[in-house]
Amino acid sequence: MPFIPHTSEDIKQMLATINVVNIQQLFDEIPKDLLTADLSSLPLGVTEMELMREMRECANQDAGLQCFIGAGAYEHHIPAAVWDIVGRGEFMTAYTPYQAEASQGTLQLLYEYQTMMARLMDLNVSNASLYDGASALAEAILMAVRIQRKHQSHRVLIPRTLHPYYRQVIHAIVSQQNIELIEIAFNEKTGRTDQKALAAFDKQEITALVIPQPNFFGVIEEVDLLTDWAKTQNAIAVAVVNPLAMALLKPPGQWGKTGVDIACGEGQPLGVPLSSGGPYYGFLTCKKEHVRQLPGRIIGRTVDAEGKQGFVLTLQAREQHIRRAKATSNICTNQGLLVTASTIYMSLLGPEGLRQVALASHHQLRLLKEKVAQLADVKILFSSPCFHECVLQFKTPVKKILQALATYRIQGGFNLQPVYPELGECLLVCVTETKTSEDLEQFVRRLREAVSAVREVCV
Amino acid sequence: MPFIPHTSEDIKQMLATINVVNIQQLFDEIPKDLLTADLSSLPLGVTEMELMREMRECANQDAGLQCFIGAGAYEHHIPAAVWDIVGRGEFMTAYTPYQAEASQGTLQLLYEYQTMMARLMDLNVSNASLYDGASALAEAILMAVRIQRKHQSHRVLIPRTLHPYYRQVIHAIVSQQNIELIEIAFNEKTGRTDQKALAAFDKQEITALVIPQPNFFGVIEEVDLLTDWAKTQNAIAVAVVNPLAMALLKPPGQWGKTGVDIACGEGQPLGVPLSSGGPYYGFLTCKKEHVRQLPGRIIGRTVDAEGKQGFVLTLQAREQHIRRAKATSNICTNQGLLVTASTIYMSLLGPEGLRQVALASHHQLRLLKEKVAQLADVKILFSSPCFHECVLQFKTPVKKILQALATYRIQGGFNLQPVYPELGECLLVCVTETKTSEDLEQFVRRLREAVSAVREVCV
Amino acid sequence: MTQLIFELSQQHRRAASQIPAANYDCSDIPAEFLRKTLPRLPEVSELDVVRHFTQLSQRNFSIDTHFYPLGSCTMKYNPRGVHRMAMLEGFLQHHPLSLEVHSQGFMACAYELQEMLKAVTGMRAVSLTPMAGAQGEFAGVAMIRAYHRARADHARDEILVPDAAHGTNPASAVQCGFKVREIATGSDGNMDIDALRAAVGPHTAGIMLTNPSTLGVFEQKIREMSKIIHAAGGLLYYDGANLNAILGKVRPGDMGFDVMHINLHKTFATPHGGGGPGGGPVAVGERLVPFLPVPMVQKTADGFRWLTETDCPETIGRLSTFMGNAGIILRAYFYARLLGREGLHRVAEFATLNANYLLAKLTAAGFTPAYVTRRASHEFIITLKNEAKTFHITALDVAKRLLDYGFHAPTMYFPLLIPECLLIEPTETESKQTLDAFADVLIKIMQEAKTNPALLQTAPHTLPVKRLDDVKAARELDLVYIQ
Amino acid sequence: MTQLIFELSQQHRRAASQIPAANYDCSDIPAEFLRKTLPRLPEVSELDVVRHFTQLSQRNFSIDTHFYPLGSCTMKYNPRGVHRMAMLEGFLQHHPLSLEVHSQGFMACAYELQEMLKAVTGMRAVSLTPMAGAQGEFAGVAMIRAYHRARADHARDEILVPDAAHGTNPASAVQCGFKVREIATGSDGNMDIDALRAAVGPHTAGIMLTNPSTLGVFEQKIREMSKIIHAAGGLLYYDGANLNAILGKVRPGDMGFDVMHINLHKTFATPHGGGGPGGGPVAVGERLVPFLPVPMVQKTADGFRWLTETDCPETIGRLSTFMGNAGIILRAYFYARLLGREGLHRVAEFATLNANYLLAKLTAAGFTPAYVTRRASHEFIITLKNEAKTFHITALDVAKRLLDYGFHAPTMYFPLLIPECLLIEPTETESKQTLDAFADVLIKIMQEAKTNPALLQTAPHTLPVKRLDDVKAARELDLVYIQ
Ligand SMILES: Cc1ncc(COP(=O)(O)O)c(C=O)c1O
Ligand SMILES: Cc1ncc(COP(=O)(O)O)c(C=O)c1O
Repeated sequence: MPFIPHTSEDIKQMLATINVVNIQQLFDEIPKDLLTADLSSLPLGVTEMELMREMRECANQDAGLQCFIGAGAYEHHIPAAVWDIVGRGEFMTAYTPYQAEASQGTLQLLYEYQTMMARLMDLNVSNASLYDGASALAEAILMAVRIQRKHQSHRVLIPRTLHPYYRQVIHAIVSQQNIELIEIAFNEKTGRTDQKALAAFDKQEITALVIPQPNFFGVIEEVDLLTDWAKTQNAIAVAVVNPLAMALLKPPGQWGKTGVDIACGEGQPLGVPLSSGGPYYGFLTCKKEHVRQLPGRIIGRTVDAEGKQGFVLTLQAREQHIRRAKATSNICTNQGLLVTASTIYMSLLGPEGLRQVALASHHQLRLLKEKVAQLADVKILFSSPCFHECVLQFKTPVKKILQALATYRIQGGFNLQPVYPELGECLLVCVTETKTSEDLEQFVRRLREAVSAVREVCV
Repeated sequence: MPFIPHTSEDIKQMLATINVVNIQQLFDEIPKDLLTADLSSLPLGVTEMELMREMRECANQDAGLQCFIGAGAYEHHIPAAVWDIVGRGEFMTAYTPYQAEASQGTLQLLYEYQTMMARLMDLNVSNASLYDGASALAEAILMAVRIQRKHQSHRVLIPRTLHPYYRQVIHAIVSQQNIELIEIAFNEKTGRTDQKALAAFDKQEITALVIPQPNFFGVIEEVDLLTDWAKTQNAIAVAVVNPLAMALLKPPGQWGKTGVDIACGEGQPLGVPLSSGGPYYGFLTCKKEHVRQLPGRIIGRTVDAEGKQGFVLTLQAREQHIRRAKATSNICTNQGLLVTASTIYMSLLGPEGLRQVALASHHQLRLLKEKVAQLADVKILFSSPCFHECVLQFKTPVKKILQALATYRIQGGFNLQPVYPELGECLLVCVTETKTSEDLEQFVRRLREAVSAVREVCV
Repeated sequence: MTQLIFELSQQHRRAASQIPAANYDCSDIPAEFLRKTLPRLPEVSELDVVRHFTQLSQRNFSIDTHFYPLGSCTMKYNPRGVHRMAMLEGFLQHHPLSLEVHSQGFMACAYELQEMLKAVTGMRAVSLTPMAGAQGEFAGVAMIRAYHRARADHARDEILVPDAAHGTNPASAVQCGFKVREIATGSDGNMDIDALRAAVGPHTAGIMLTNPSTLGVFEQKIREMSKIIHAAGGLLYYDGANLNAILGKVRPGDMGFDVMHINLHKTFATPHGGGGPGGGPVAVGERLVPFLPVPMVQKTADGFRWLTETDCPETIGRLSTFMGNAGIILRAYFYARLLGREGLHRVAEFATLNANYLLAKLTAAGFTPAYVTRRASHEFIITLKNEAKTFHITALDVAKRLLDYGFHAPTMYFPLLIPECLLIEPTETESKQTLDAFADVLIKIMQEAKTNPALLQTAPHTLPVKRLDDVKAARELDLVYIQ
Repeated sequence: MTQLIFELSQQHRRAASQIPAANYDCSDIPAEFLRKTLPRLPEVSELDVVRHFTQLSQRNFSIDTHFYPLGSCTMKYNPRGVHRMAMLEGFLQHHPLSLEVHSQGFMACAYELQEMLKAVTGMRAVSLTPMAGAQGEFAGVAMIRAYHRARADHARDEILVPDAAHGTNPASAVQCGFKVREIATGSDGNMDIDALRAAVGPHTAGIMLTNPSTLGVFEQKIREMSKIIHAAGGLLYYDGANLNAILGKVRPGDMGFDVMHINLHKTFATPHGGGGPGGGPVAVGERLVPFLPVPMVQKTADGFRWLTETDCPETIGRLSTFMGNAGIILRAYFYARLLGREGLHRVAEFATLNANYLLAKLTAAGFTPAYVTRRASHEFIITLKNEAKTFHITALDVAKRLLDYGFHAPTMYFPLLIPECLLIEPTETESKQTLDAFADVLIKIMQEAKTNPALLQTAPHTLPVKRLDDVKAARELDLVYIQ
């Protein structure tokens, strides 16, 4: 019996102790007509050896590709030490640290994480994780709504340069609560949020303005202007950033004259593998004055009975298991193990390492842009500086180009056509520090071939 | 500076403390004309990311093959738990447990290993590992020589059915010490050690007889007869066995009327990956009366100052670091981590699991033999029962057949031609529990194709 | 040893093997957008990092090191092989936005898990995207809301929950815009049916239940309750946290539930990671199928494809950027495959055997079960209210003292309605010998309570820290390290 | 917690996921060859195994958890990335007898390591097969023997070793059939040259040395010694255990050595695994090239090929079944690549800096260095003979007390000629801050020796066990568990 240790002798003795004749009798309080489960449609159990082999073959189907897709999930080198330590049973197989004295390892690590993330964002406090970047933004908006609870109605401005899936997620989550999400257009030249579109809301009651950096197109937004606009409106400024980029770009705590109120985003770039989209984690940081509206678990440093430093879950009165219906969020299980990975990753890379990874990614993207600029029938869409992604525009269907690249085992990027039809046939391409100059050359060579192959078919 | 933590501030302070002006000064006792090293021919350092990518590509060259080679190194399924635990820093990055109180983990594990190995062999004691199977056999022979120190000269009988590389290794090691190794022929029908060849030594002074089980051809030797013959000669009976096979076959402690004196072999089948041939480990077990001649480290159970159970390295007076020139062996660093793997492997598999793995391997080999028996131009060479390897004889060069199989990414077996030219064109094939019936069918189909392809070329 | 990583930091120290070395240019980015000073992350060596975090890890209890009978959390063995499979390169390096042709491996696994979850729940369809139980609850309640709206039934603004419910239930309902009404529990641990009847009406959107309940007993009148709710026009939500108790025996769909979540990190043995990640797939009956969150995986003649908003126009939408905790989905699938149809129902059987055995032993030793007349499900509650009064100790004291003996404490003070309670869930993967040792220690601790209560009141004594000051932590907030 | 795995065993318990399930037949094997009863291995569950061995691991000091200044052992950081690379499937599942076309990946790495080792040693050729230092010594001395024999110089039956030499040196010489003569050390830590002159002769096959010596100082007259030995017709063996001290600075080949081994598990950072595995490649000068052990890797225009007995008819032969500890060879190669030419010589520089810094600190604090006038190499010796007399403590007591403070003890009582000595080797991967903390603790322990020597004499106090009884262990042998 896989994972069940009972011998028949054990079972005999246990049944005798309980004073029943068989295990079935233990279910005698359940109405008979409910004992109807039927698993006969499921496969028989297999051994680890058999399944490992099957899954090796299964996984191999999707392996061995060069990846130029970004769009919210980024391939970076993860030092071996990170997951070697994360995978240690003591981290991996512990529950939430409810018994603080028996969980000082996890708790201290989370305290260290909170400190690192607050410093990276240049804000005062951080929680211990939310589900992912998109849901963290939804929680940030709900948080802004709670901070602005005196507002008559809740209108939140969302730039169209925000990741389209983030927009879908926040819609699914916050629209249950009578919050209006208003889309802000972007400038078609720069790919940045249009200041003029914002001006339409001057002097109106706005609960919050969401500010992505870099935005979905990889473009660097004018975050100072946006933040200052929000602050003059008394709107909460909510930054949603790539945390790795913050080693290079100005952090949210320094945007505009005052810095933002809340910064959140996807933690995946910091040591978390792509893994088909998850588990990742959402981070959420804010100014000190908002800490009691911060959702999710928070770790605090305290002392033990002898005055020795120790760590506990704190401010639990915000949480569902104490406050129930009045909690700041329903979140319980979070993404602790991924935060463990990020904490180790950030420690290994350090300030300079993180900056170098960001710089290398940026630099390699520039190299790619230079090479692509020489291709016929491919246009680099926006004029603004980018972090490590950019938009390429084609004259033929992106879908076909991607299929052509796939034959060379290259994943060419994310097809923007379905989500931004107004841009025509566009591709979002990402380059990180994992790509060498030869990789880029190979990519551009294949892209040229793909473009001309598709052109021939389409003409 | 990879793996060197010193900041320039640290270096400054340290030099000041030592009272030197620079690091170079610390080498001032070395004659200048010796400071000649020149590393300019070596490549520049690379980052983990760069090297990981290069090595991934390097390793991939040799990956993705179906392996039917055995010949002393066997592919078995290793449960994931084994190396997850072996790889824990506390096991992997500890030194030899010289400070017992700070090494109870390793020491207790080794004591458990000794117990398991002694039980598997049905002998009384075990050491804590030697380098590998072949060198363990050399040590076993030297041990026999020490036990028989009253003998005039030392003659050791070595069956030709012993692994040819083992024969080479023991020759390289023990021949330095005036020990004569005498080869014993095998019966060409059965593939077993020829009792008649042994009879030639009846009543002579023989130091030891080596008895392989199964032998290099995969054939099950008549170990009872061989052991009894050795005992009547007053020769030390040295078993060299596949430890996994001992879950199915009679263990050395039960061979003949008295059991053998010494049993040794290659530990690799018990949870150690193929890894291009190493690191593996040699095991060595013996009867109680020979314990003081046992080379290598031995762990003993004792008590601490409060009477609590604990473990230490014991009988160190046998070892080189105490006894120096008079030690039982020069071995110091052994193969501790591999024994760690085996201990976990044996614990996970348990008595029945180990037996099932052995049985499955045997059973799948039988299946293969049945299928091969139907092929034209392929003969199953020996009539005796085999464990999980057997010899196939061809009419065309094995070398060519292996090359043909390689085009299907099949590693067909070990070519016996160079080491047993007397057998003609022979191939040693191995099947373990990792091979499914479909694998076998595929192998036989490809073998048929290979045989006929080679025949056409050769005809 | 308890130094913070920041205290190890030395200016300019670094792990050079991890840092791209070249001199990169970012002159194309105007200075106003750039960070002026480096973020104050720790500056340490690779050895510092490995040593620090390895040492930290050792300051944790975990399944891999300790018995962990944390009620409601199903802390069972997390098979190592499952973890290894999820770490296979083809899964680990797979981008979520890869073309479908480059995603067939992952999608096959996800699809098969969908099918398996349908079979064990008795539901019509499954979406795997919710990232934990609470998000599954949110998705479920959002579907209930969408259902009523689709029928233009706008008056239904109330969700019922038992008073014993887990805090996520009311919190999720509120996050979906509902009011919450609590229903009392009867003295036998079943819900008070009269209270339920009194509560339902045209404002009832639905009820959230778990069965067996958080009280560790099977809600026997579940069919009747389902009739009452359905008759009132409401729907039934099943909180799958306790699915381990009935896996392969009873199907929520057959009990009358319309929607549920499954905690993969409980029933399906994915490791809890010191707080997460988990997985909270939702399963629904016929009526709610159109509203399931996207994406889901569909099987076609040409392979697997994603179902998105375009295919499911009535979906409540997308709950995560991509498709939820994909790696957890893989792990749950592998676990289910290892167990297979003959293994899955044994989970419930042996989890129940273990709970009832431990309950019987403790009862025989004089402990007070919360519900004397009832069978335990996969977990059970003992109340220490008598001991608390007599010896001036609390359930918390007992919990802390257990840590000294190398056992993780059971869940304390939940559900709230049982005073001084411990909710004990041994799970099926623990042996009789471990349960015996645990019972022996609990009995010994009661002995200590009698002879030396201070030993409990000041516990733990053998851990890296003594009892921690929660009050100070909340009053004098210290949430980030200030140098 | 200290239960043996056998004590956890319950008849018929098993880890079912690991056991092939089918009913297999072995009726073709006559019963006389079959095992009659199952071997009495532990019968435990997968969780039992994971928990037991995880707990055991926590009862160890290691580099990943503790500073480990074990002299002569070079306990430096073992990079995790190196381990990960060696575990790549193409390396891990590669059969040693694969065809050469299926072995090019591994062979490329082995070949390049051969080349790198040639460069750092200043030797002409390298064989990677010896599986540890001691086997390297055996191979080296066997080559010396083969060399003399090839010249029909049969009188040479003696190998010289310094009295400070590691025990493996004399043991290896004996295993090669030589007699061993010890040469005394002078008061400055250099070998007594007159004693050496007196000892050499036509019976001298060679000498085994390490430089810097096991006394932690550089043998300054090495050129002169080499002349003496060579003039007498003998050869010089270099024990590479201390190569870390001179890596990239001094080459043994240039000092006059004819043959040497390299401890990959020391200088090249492969993890020591609680006792092994290691790697002991041998490098030789011109004269010994024909005798190198096989197999080696050769580079040809068509790729890499194995050199075996056929190619090297004078080889001393094969020392391991296949090609030695291949996985360790890979790890050493990866490590060398990460460091590169600019990193390898820094190893010696910073190992030397650390040793001299710690020596300076300890000397300033009143400790007695074994050789006051000498620079430390990568390690150094302090002698506690004064403290031992004054406070009635021993080097052992100090070592055990260090464990209480979370530091692994230095090597004790080696070399034998220095009384009450500690041989301290910090390695280059430890930081100044760690060395400072270690020095502070040693100073504190000396304070304790003054005020409360019992604290040392009965140490350790904070580990899972108190001081263990070695005498009982050796007298009342308990080497396997008897139920
Ligand atoms: C009864 C019950 N319901 C719901 C939940 C919430 O699940 P999750 O933590 O996965 O969000 C839990 C988990 O603690 C629970 O025990
Ligand atoms: C000076 C010296 N020589 C030789 C050896 C033997 O090396 P190994 O343990 O690798 O056999 C050692 C190792 O302890 C040593 O320190």
